[in-house]
Amino acid sequence: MLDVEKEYAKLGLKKDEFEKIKSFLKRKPNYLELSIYSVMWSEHCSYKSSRSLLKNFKTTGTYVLQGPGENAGILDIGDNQAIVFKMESHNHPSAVEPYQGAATGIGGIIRDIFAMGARPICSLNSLRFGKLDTSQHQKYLFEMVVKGIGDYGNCMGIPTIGGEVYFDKTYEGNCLVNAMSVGLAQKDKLIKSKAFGIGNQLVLIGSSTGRDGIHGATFASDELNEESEARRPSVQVGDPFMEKVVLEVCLELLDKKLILGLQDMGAAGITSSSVEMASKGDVGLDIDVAKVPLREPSMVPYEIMISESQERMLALIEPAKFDEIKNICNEWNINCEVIGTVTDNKLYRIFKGDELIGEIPVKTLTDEAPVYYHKHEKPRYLQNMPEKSLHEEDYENIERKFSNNEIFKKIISSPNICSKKWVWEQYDHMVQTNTAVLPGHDSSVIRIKNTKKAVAFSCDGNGRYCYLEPYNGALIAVAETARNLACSGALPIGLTDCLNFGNPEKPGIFWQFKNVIEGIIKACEVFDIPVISGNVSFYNESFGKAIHPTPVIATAGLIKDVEKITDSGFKDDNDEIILLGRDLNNKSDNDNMGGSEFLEIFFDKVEGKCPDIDIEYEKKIQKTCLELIDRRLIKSAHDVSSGGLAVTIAESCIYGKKGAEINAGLLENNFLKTFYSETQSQIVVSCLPENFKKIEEYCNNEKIPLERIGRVGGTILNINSEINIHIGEIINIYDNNIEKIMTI
Amino acid sequence: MPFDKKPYFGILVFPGTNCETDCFHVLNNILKVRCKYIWHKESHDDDINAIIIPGGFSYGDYLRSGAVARFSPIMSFVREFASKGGLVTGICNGFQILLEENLLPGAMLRNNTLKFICRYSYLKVIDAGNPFTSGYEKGKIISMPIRHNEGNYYIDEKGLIDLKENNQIILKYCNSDGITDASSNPNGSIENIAGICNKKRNVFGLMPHPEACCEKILGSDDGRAVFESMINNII
Amino acid sequence: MPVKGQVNFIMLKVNVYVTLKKEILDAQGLVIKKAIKQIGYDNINEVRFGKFIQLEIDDRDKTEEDIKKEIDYLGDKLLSNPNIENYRFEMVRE
Amino acid sequence: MPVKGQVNFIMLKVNVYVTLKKEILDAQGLVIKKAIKQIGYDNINEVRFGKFIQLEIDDRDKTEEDIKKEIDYLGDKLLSNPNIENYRFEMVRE
Ligand SMILES: Nc1ncnc2c1ncn2[C@@H]1O[C@H](COP(=O)(O)OP(=O)(O)O)[C@@H](O)[C@H]1O
Ligand SMILES: [Mg+2]
Repeated sequence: MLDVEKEYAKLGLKKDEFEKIKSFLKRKPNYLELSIYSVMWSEHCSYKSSRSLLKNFKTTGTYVLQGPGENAGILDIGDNQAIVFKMESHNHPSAVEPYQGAATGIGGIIRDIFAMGARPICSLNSLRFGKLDTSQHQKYLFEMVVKGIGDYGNCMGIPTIGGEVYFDKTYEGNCLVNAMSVGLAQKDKLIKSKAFGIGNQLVLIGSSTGRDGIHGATFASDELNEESEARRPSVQVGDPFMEKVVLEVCLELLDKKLILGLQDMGAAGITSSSVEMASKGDVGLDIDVAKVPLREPSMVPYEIMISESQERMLALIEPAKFDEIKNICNEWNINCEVIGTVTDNKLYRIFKGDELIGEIPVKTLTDEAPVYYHKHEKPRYLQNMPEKSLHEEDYENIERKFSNNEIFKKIISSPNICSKKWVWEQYDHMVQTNTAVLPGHDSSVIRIKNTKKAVAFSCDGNGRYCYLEPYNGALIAVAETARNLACSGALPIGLTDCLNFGNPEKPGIFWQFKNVIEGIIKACEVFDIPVISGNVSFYNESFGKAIHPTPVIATAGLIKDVEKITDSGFKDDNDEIILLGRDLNNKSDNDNMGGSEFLEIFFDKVEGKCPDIDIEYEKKIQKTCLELIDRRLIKSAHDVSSGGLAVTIAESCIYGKKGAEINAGLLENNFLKTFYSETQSQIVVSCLPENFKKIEEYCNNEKIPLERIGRVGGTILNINSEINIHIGEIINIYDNNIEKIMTI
Repeated sequence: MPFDKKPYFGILVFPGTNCETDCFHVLNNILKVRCKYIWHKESHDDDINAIIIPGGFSYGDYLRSGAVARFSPIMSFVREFASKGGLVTGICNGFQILLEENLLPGAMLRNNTLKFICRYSYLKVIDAGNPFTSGYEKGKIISMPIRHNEGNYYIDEKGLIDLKENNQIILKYCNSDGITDASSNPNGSIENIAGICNKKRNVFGLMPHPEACCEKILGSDDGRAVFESMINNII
Repeated sequence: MPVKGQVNFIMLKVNVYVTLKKEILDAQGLVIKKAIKQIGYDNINEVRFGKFIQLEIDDRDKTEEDIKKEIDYLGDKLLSNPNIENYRFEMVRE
Repeated sequence: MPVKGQVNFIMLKVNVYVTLKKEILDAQGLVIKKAIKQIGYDNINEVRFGKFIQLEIDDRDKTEEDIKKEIDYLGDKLLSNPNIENYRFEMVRE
């Protein structure tokens, strides 16, 4: 017998947590019970460090059918239809085993979606690695993560339509893999995970249970170090074919109204899925481990209970329906076993056949789990942070060293700026035949068949900005996703987030976290975008060093008329190019180099202040863009983000395969600042020349600055006669640079 | 009904198939013809008069793409249906299944890039004298999405000569100018082959996804003519 | 160790090796070869990538001949594609 | 046949077998097993799917020990994924 007094710390429990368990049980737990507490109280499952702050999010609104709390959030998009989505991290597993870690991350988030009764219609992913040129290992991680995401989603027949990838030193020891999935459901067929009805049964559907992923939830709640390597047995492997079958079976069961509740099995396996179901329904549950189909017969109860074997679902059923359910599962050749029964005693009881082997009050695992409000304090690195990242002589130095063409090419060839084509070409982004805007544009757009509607998605999160100013960085993350949506003609209606941070027990980290949360709250309030789901990933540190705080925001938008979908490519020669939202003659608008790509590329530093953002003003810009699209006055729209204005213009050229003649009137000689500052709230649009007057009128009314900066046409991108490059050369650099780096 | 021949398509579904609804959508919603799904465990179907084997990952493509699906009961019906002259089109994984089943000659290898490829590719219509591409002009350059891991078509020398002599090569990968060379070959496929038919010209396999490009909103409707050709040629 | 005749009660293991035919370009093998050279082992001449399938068979009611026929059938129809691959197998009893 | 010591001028073949660790789900093996049962051979108990990599090495300037070390290095770093797979190898001279 294992001595629990000696074991609790190994399972990640603290001394006072162990004491708390004893007081709940009024006795010492046995090892099985201890294991159950340890996974349920892990940061990953209990959100013990973040719960107190997350509850301040705005979670309701016009479109919200379900906010945080279920497997995924739900938004009403009209016509009795709803979209269901959530984003989740799989950072630690991916750092250790990139292919399987990423694959099972996708698998997990997809299960969350169909657990709500929705058919998954697309996925997105947000990835962070160290710089590609520093080591083969970063390339290996990048390559395998992308392959893992692709192989899983492709096999499932769910298009991966968008996302983002950043490379920065800060992620060298701790890459980030955040995956999001979106489902479409009939509003009246949505289902929840609550267990109810004394005597109803829990049925385990899908893969058999093996020793994989034992203590995965605990693993995800710890820092990475040498020991992580040794804990490799936690690795789980994905079986996308099985998941595809499980998906079809579950949707069929729902369609035939054979199940009352559905819950996926993710971290902490049977334990967390069944405990959550019981807790939500405020009922008790009897689980029989002897009924669980095993891969290895020698597995012991605690292993069965916390195994994280993939591709399993738990359904709540009426006993009378079991035979029909079993038949459907047989038709698809998958397991289907009753493993639990709903009881009225509010106890979570584990049996092995007739033998009672564990008994825990349900609520002590969930509602009464520990909550921490950690100490927070402005981190030391911010105390001496210079206000200004660059001085006049720095710009002069760069200009002396490089021509403007060279500077431009360096910027657009940066893996953070250039096309992520190498990534998305490995993802099936067209299956289901709804992808109305292919990857590469500001947002990814999925049309809804048999309606005039489309939904759009964009995800973003700038770790450098959040490192410099967590609050502003978070405002910008939300603002940028909403701005991307506006550029596509979509009204933002809800968001999900994945908050990636270091160890929250360190006051500096918790301060970052707190500020980011406050930023998100503020932005959501101003933009009127509710948070409907999300995920927190702490302990993203390697060897004691935390990543930049990286909140990833993914926002959904609604497009009422597919005819109005807009993308970022220039369309026709002679179209007018207009810059909305920025006064090029305003000095402060032009000095936003802090945390910029320019600063990183030419000075190799992350310094200064992150760009200012006036969020009320930002909202006006976005509204203007949407209005101009709605009135069909503009043909393309593309916002300014990483890399600055020059990159935005170039991308519109690239996507339209058009040249452009840009002549922006500048007050003084500040070409670099004007074109590479990452000033917020700017959108570059193009229009028929005869529409300019109407646009100008609208913008004047709204007090939005606008400036005609050039015309579409030719085969050259010419910017103020300083940059002058053939569009073919630009496309070649932009499109192929990642592939080039990856094949060295 | 725009067609007096009353076509009725059967769309096969194996575990892991994932383009069946895409095909259904095109046939039913866009081209307004009747169609239905046929589960792989069925042994036959007497209603239908054309068969589509859609794309996806039947059985996960875990051993070899298409290798396991061929043992499903429905496949003996497909063989019989084809032997009687019925029209059968296999798209992507469907093409791979037809190869494994030997209803079409040759085999599929991993893409020589060793990567899944998803993007639009130009295709040249090499032959229009068959029931599947009669709606295109011979030599026309069209654009369709390709989305596969294993589209590197292989056939031995003798088989290739046969294919050519019988005009069985129907589609080839090319560039926007119609050049079919190594640089316009996405996956290493022999002679840039993207689609072939059998000698009797009633079984067609192609790697590109015509069902994914039948509406302008998806970027192209170049794929429609494949289905329209079938509809017009159903006997 | 190869088995002779009919043996009861013990599981028979069959190892099946599936390899691409010689004349077929082995893209996976090539990539591995390149990677090996990159590591610095330049004495590598060729790499061929194949599949290794281990079957565990209950041969209680079958003769060795039966089993061999079964495996040959599987090898031809399922485990390999004769247009591009060869297979061979061996029976082992551990 | 295993080689002993240093042998010149003949190519050395090394067969590397990569298999999934016992505790790891073998999704491919499961699908093959189901397919075999579907074909009608129900005496199959288990199928494990692995990789079979053949290397051809010029061992002129190396001892057997050198080669073994090299293969072990490759097995760990390149040919198998130690998170989920094991490998073993044998040297043959045909
Ligand atoms: N990991 C990825 N998977 C799929 N698409 C991606 C990925 N990373 C980036 N993309 C796509 O590349 C385009 C540019 O991404 P990004 O530079 O982050 O856009 P933006 O600056 O507008 O936020 C977007 O269309 C995005 O969806
Ligand atoms: Mg953008």
